[in-house]
Amino acid sequence: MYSEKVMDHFNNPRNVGMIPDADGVGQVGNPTCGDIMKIYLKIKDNVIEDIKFKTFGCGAAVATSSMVTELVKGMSLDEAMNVSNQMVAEALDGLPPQKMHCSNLAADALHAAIENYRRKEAGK
Amino acid sequence: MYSEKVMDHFNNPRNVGMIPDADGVGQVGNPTCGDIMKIYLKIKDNVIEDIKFKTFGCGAAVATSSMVTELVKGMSLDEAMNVSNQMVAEALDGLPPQKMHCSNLAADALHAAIENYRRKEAGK
Amino acid sequence: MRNVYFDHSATTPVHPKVAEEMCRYLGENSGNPSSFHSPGRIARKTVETAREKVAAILGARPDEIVFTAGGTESVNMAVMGAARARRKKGNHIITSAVEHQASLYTCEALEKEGFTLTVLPVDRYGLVSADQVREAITGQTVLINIIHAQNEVGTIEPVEEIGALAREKGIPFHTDACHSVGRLPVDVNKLGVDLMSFAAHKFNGPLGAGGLYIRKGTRWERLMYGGSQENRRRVGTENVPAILGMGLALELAVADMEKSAAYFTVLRDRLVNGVLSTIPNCILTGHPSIRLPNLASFCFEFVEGESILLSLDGRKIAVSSGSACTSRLLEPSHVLLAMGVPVDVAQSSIRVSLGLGNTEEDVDYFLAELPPIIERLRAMSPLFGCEDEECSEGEDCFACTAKR
Amino acid sequence: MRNVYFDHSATTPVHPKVAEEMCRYLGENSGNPSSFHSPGRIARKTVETAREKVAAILGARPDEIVFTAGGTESVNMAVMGAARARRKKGNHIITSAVEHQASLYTCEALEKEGFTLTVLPVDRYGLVSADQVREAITGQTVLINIIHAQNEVGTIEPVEEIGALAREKGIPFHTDACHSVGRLPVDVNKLGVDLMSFAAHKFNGPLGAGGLYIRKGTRWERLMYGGSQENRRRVGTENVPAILGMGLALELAVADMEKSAAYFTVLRDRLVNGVLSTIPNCILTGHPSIRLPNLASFCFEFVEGESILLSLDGRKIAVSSGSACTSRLLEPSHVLLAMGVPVDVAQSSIRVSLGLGNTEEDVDYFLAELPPIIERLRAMSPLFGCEDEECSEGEDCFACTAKR
Ligand SMILES: Cc1ncc(COP(=O)(O)O)c(C=O)c1O
Ligand SMILES: Cc1ncc(COP(=O)(O)O)c(C=O)c1O
Repeated sequence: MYSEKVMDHFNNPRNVGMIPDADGVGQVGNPTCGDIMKIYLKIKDNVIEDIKFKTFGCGAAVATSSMVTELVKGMSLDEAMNVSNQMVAEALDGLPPQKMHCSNLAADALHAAIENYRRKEAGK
Repeated sequence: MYSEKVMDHFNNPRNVGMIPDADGVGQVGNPTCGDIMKIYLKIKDNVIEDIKFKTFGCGAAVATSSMVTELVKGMSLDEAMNVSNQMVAEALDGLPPQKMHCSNLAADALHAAIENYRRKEAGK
Repeated sequence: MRNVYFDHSATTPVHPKVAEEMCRYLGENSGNPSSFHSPGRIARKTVETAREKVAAILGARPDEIVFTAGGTESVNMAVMGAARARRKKGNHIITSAVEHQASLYTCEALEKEGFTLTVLPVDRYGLVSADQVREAITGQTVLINIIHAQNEVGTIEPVEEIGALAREKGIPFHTDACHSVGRLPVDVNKLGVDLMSFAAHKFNGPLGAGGLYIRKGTRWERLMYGGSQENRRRVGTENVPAILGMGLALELAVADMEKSAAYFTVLRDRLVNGVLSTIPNCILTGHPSIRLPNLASFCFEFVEGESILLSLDGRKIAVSSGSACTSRLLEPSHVLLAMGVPVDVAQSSIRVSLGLGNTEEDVDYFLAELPPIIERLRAMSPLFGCEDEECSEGEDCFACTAKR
Repeated sequence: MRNVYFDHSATTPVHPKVAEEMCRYLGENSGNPSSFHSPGRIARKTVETAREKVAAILGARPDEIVFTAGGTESVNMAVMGAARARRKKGNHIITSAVEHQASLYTCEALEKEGFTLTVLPVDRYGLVSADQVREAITGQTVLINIIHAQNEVGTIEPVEEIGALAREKGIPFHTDACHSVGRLPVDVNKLGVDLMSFAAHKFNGPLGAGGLYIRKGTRWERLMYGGSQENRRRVGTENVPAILGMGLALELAVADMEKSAAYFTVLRDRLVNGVLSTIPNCILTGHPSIRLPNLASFCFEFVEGESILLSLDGRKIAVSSGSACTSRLLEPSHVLLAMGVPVDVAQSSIRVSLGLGNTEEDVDYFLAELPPIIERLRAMSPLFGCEDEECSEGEDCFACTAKR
């Protein structure tokens, strides 16, 4: 069902946790839909210096969350905004079809966190 | 499917053949319905002295024909008229349900032969 | 590492004696039961012997047992066949909110054909009541369709009571007995059912063999057309080795039933007590006592079921999250929702189902492995314990708002 | 006494390698393919590997292959599913007079739902012509349903031509390929079919496994409801060992196809020539050359088929009289009648079908045993040679009036 990479990221998720004084926080999903992904960002000079995630969801949800954090760590915010759910899925050697649309939302959570950061910055 | 008795009568049918100068001949069925049974009788003093059959049909058709000849040989005509298809089937330890109504006509052939004899007698 | 199969409600290993018999048959005979020659007659005899066995065990007549390819086919045949055959008498079907998908979606399909459904609610244990059935009956009711032992939570429905009611009212009654046949004493007359579905692979028989009991005299319409097999009620060359296997498997299951029910009850209770006493925010779903001896189903709040399943699988423990054939994969179990379990809690369900070969050691291994898994997943969950003491997200933080 | 199985068209023995694989699987894994844990994933992989094999062999895409429980189910799904899905477009079905019961009765059932049937006649060899199909097409035609290799007489229908026509007209085309898949090269694109049915037990695979090819994009409605197996096209837990067996059996059959076709052709011709040259009043039915390599079907005038079958069985030779699943047991074959064989002659049919394990010695044994049997039964037949030279029965004596 799941690729080896998915299982690896599920079993050994990278960057799990939260950043207490995060510069940006993004969250997608809600408890009733089955998957919730929350991304915390630490930004320095428009670059993602640190990123952590918390996820409630299936194997795909955990793996995509983990993968997205690994992909974008060190990226500029603009670069990170270009990372799509599709790219995350590909980096994991694909996801089962029924998981593609529902549990592949980690990039959305990332984008929400970046927007949260930008809103806060703009509001400063 | 078939009982051992049916198979015995099918494999070793009693009284196969014809009686050239039969006193009565009875036949039921026709080539299009699948089973034809023909019974030849030799009658003496209202008793079945000899009986032979020819049958075109399935295992049940052959076995019931054989069985009826064995059952009625030596019987009076009145007794023989009381032998029913059901009794023939029972004497064979039963027949498969789908054969009960279609291939269990040997007693009918017998009765036809007796009637044929009686008609001839009456016409004499 | 131990290898623990705790998903016997999804499918069971074939009993070694059954596998042996089937393999022996495969090597020895290859007749079609419809053929009149010796190999055909051996095949026919094999099928009919199995039918007699199954019928005797279930309190039925052999000609009331139809062999099918599995539980789903039996249920479809039962529900569609009984409802459609009474189309002219009425168009109302009574069913429950805790049916297996096979019943649920078949009833929904019949709705599109013009039938109306009453889907009875259940209490928090998943129980339907006979009184509810009584109240739901109208002059148009042509079928009552209630599962016997619920497949996700193990609750046993009051089928006897409903059966008595159905007979009183003269309404045909189907029960999906896929999880009771082979595990509980099941007698079609005691239950008062007119139709009953079961599947061999749920009681250590083979895949590819199911059964449908149709009480003599029940008006019923078939689903498929072809040869004259199974009295034309289920056409197509019979799966002889599978039918042979089903007969033997049921015989073995029934011979051993009391002993194994007692055994599994002990194991299950040990497991349930172990889980509930070591893991906080965990609930046992289904009825606490009116339940299958071999099944326990839990919700572990704040973590999602599949992630528990995969983590246990990493420790070579096979369980299921809800039912194995959940069709709307990402939706929470309709059964748990019907029992009033909140949606987010329903997402966290795990079903543990015991069976042939399981031991106390398996249970203890499970009890040792589960807690750290739940802990690890909860630590990862945005729903569980906000780590930010000065969290400023307010309503947006599920962990802050979630009940602890 | 030799033991000769000459009824491979009814069902075949499972290839020893296939039986071995299935039994190995039975002992090793017991997962449900819908389960996410390791045993479930092994089961899933087993099913999908088989699907890829089968698809590749038939020139299809894996997602175009649906696993079923057998030929009858596939045919029912194909015919009902394709016709009903187009109900709004039209209500006309074209089929032939030489279909298997599964097609025949399914089409008749659809007639009761409001479809109209054109049942195409065949020539004396059992052949339908593409021209007839063309002429039968109306604006209402929603399905063409023509068997590939006829199961009683072995004639191979011009499916390629009909397929080309169907594609030209944009009408979905189903072929019942139960007797061609595994025996002849079959490629869904070369044949131009949109739906195709086949059954493992006809090519030394197990009972309980069938397949339905549904071309991508074909509008189609399912027959049963339940879980999400087979993309919801065929629900119910997959019969994993049987599917595994089907994949392997097809692979073995195809690897060996040319060689075994040549081998069976030689055996069959030896048999046909032997029968025709030693037994008078005997005809070979079906097309003399456009036919299955392994099947020969005869009519032995003046004797009835079942009695030949039983007599041969007494010599441990298994053949069939017509088809194994003749539903209207005592009616003569609709196939032979459609070919213009007189009713009484049709009653005398015997089908000999060769397969795995058959040898020249088997054929010679058959050729030695058959003539005395026919002779004995003819001597018993009231249709054959009236022994009364002065017979006075006239018209009443069938033997006198029958052509000799
Ligand atoms: C041409 C044809 N179609 C369909 C079937 C039905 O297959 P099954 O018996 O596997 O359901 C058969 C075999 O009996 C057949 O010969
Ligand atoms: C209650 C219930 N009914 C029906 C079924 C369907 O059985 P099968 O998968 O054998 O078609 C199952 C098993 O999945 C079940 O649990």
